[in-house]
Amino acid sequence: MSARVGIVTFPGTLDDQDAARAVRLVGAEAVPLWHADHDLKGVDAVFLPGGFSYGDYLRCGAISRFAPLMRELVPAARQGLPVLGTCNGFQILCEAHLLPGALTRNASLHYVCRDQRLKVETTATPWTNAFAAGQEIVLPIKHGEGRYVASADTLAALEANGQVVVRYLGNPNGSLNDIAGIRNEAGNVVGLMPHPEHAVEDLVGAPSTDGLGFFTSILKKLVDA
Amino acid sequence: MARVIVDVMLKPEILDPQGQAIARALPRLGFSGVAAVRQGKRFEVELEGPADEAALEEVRKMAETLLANTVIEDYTVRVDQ
Amino acid sequence: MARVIVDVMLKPEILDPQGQAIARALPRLGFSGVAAVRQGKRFEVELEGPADEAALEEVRKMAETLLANTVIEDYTVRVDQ
Amino acid sequence: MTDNVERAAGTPDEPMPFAELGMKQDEYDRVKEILGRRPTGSELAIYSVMWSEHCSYKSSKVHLKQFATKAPKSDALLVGMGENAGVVDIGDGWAATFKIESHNHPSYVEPHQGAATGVGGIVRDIMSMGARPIAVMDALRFGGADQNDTRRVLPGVVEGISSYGNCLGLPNIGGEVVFDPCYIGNPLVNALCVGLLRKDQIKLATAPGPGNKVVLFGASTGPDGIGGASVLASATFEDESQAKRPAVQVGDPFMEKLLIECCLELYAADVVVGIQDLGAAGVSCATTELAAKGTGGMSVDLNLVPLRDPSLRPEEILMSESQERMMAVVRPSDIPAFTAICEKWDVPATVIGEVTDTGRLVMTWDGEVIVDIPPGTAADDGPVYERPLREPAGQAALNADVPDRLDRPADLRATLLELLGSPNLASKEWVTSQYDRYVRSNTVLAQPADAGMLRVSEVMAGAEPTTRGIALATDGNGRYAKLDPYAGAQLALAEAYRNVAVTGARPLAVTNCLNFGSPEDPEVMWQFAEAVRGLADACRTLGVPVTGGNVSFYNQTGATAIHPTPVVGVLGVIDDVARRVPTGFTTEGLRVALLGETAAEFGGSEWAHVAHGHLGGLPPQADLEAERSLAAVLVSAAAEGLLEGSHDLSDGGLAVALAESCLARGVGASVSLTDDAFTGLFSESAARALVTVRPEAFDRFAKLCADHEVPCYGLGATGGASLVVEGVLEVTVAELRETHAGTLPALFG
Ligand SMILES: Nc1ncnc2c1ncn2[C@@H]1O[C@H](COP(=O)(O)OP(=O)(O)O)[C@@H](O)[C@H]1O
Ligand SMILES: [Mg+2]
Repeated sequence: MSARVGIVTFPGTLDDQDAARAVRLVGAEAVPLWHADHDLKGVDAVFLPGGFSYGDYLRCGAISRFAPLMRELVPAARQGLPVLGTCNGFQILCEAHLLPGALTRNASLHYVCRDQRLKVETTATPWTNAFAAGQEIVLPIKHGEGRYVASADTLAALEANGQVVVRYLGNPNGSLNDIAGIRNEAGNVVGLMPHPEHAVEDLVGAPSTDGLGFFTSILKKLVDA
Repeated sequence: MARVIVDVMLKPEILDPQGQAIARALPRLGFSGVAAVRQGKRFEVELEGPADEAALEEVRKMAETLLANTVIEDYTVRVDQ
Repeated sequence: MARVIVDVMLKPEILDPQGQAIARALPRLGFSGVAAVRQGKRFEVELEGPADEAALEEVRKMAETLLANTVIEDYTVRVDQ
Repeated sequence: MTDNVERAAGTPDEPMPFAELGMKQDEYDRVKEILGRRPTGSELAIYSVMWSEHCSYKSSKVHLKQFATKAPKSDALLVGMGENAGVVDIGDGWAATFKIESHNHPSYVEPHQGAATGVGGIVRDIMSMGARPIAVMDALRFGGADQNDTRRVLPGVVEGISSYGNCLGLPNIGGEVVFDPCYIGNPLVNALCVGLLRKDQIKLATAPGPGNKVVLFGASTGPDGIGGASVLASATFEDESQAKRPAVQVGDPFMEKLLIECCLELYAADVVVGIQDLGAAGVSCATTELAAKGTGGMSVDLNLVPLRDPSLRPEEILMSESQERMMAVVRPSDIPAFTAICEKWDVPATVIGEVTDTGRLVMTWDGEVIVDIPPGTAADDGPVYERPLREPAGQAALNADVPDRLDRPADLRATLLELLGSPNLASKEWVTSQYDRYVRSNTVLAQPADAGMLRVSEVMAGAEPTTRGIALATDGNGRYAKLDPYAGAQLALAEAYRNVAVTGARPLAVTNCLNFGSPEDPEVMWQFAEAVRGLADACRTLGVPVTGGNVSFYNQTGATAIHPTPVVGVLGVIDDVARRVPTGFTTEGLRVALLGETAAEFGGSEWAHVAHGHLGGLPPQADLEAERSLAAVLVSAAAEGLLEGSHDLSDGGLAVALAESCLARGVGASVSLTDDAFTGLFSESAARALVTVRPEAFDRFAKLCADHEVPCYGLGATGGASLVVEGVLEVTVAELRETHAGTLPALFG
């Protein structure tokens, strides 16, 4: 069976082509999904790429979460469809309440683009099963609003349930508990600020190919299923 | 035509780095006597009709679902005189 | 301790892309009856002392030089009750 | 009441505010002669903006001609100067289009918005050629790093470029940040954009085919940047009082991103006959230029222009510089398809007129004819000035004040650290980390590489992936140009050309942004003429044609002009990006070699500037034949896979190049110098590069150098945790890094 990964384009999405290339690199099929359609096209998983949907105006992800496609995606995700949101995709997942907490202005008040050391905290998600628990990886980050915040209760629950998926080694934005990515309770929905799709080829993008693991993970999950 | 103001501020327990940066800069710029600054958003919503209760209810819903992220922000809605 | 509110809005003749994007999105989100939206900033300035005329004058100066970019923005200063 | 053609014909003596709009009496008389009557207010609006320095190049034209008359033969050139941007053939059916443009004054007035809209403007130029914009660069000049206004201007400029470019999804792959007190009050913000397209899909700004529709699409028109136009609207014809008209334009990067995707889909659907972006002079420029290059006529109903502010008068609509707008010429049968694509992307589109064969541009307002002109007279036949030139009074004395009298340092280690930590040579990461360099996943090289490099791949749906790449660098040294504008312009080109070559890419074509003071000052005009002559001569020698560019005059405060600052961008091509050469020392155990000759050249040098605040003498010699040979060696060696790393020598000389090479990957090196160590380390002789070669490949490499008559000096080897210059200095890489990295954060937070 060929794994079909849907890649969503909102107005202002930037990393959709990059994500599609990464999906194809591991041998899966990339299926473009358009924000204004009410159709998930029967995909096996969905990737919400980064960018500046609706210009990031108002708040990152605030307007996108009302897209017609999201009306299909939210219930599907609640029923177990694997979903990965990176950067703006993560922000949209939080705004849509598929993930707890929120992403706010970097503590430095500057946009930051850099190669970031990270620790994979859990492999118990469809997007991280190809990593080793505790594995150190390098992925690019590039965002102005990536500081993860949540109430003390939510944070405690995230930690207690093992819902922190990746943590920063050297906090670039003031995120609470150095959180770079989280999952929902069920584990199928993952959001992270770093960009795995920019770290999949030797020659271009970040000086690592550690991002491939996210894509081989979902392929493995879908093919094994 | 009426105008409704929606003020959105970070909840008190959420760190506000922009407000802090301003507060830190003030003494350097020669301003004293400020204990703290918080920065939020202000929306001016021009209604097509009057600001009656029904319209205000719409704006409140808009604030609750769109203009504010109630996970981290509080909002107030009021008619501009 | 007193609190002074500084509202900063883009001058009316200046393009407000954020407000426009919100206004354009509203009908799609099921909100009707809104003619226009403008987005600005709201600052809550906590004073160490009372909000007397001297303090307000300081805040006005602060608004003029730091909180607002008077090339493109207008501001108002008022005491919060 | 609005002034119209009939009224103008009947009131020939009515005074018009041409002077307030920056027009000279004789220019105004020419307008009257062309029209055979006085112009209407709207016509005056059009002529005044189209004949402004900015749009007509009236002071620079006579000089810029040399870029064409002296242009080297190049098979690569597909579209030359005169269009929105030049286009070059980069092989495999692909073409690249690139251009650099200034947004200096707006960035001084409102740094964030000024710089942001500078990026927006140059991106639309690239879009209008039919290309997908794929990257941006920014060449910046600020006042002294510790000067107060720099603290206002720099963070705003960087934030503006960052917010706009990042939001468009365009990687920022390079640029410059230079500080000099001469730019206080006149910062330079030069933005470059590069785009890719298939060779057979070039679009041009032309309006052919009578009956074809003229479509305005993108943002609505507001009172942006029309401070001047209110003179017209209020002073003469309007009794109702005018709202305030801002001189500042605010950008909407989200709208621009939608425009990019919308345009590309319009091109793919083949529903665009001609297209033009709206930049300075907005609708005036787009309509006159499209009409002049097409069948020659156009009729426009200005009431149809969608307005953000309904109080705008026709004169103001014509002059508005609202951003994120484009104008297309579309066959009537394609209008439904065109509109559908615009709707998909939420981009408002409105038919405002039609192409005609009357030879006249006719505009109406409320049913009355308010413009009726031959469009070419506004677009192409503007005034041309041969402005007087005079060598600056102090030039000879400046050149005589050679740096020989300056005390040479005893402690070269301290000098190296002083230079490396000085604002001009310190790490620019505080700036570049605010720019997305990864988006689109085709970035092969970006900061801190000598040139940015992009893979040409998956740019458009259905296009085959390639291994091909393009490289780009911008350079310009105002101090050199001040000492000798002819040589300074050549050195700017030479450095950008060299920066492209050290990555292994073959330099192909040139764009330039000429930043000068007032053309009405004969001494500035002399600098300008010399710089253009130097650049044109150098382009011919190096075999790289100028494809386009921009002139920015009036960068001065009172009578004091900035240093003449020609900024030159060079684009190169590499057949296989896997052969690209990284910057600096990549690993231990490599041979380190210096290519090129070193002489004691300190005029305008970074050392003289930092250590003595001195500017005098002559800049380094621009030996273009040597540059050409050096590039040939670098490109051949890269293609053969002989180079492990490379870095060009420029500001700060060999010492700084060695330090930066160590910093690239944290690999040290040990080298020795034979002659005078101070000269060897800090002279800024041009046509030099530092390379690393595997020991077993060194003979082959040395032979290649000999074949091209490029001097090659083995200096030592990479390795260790320090930079060691035998018997002269030793610094750990950690200390180098601390010195290099700390300066900008300490200044700007
Ligand atoms: N304003 C800028 N925007 C983007 N990149 C920049 C900017 N300024 C400097 N850089 C990048 O930082 C690196 C170092 O800059 P610089 O020291 O000026 O290089 P060089 O000495 O080779 O000209 C280069 O890769 C350059 O492209
Ligand atoms: Mg260089």
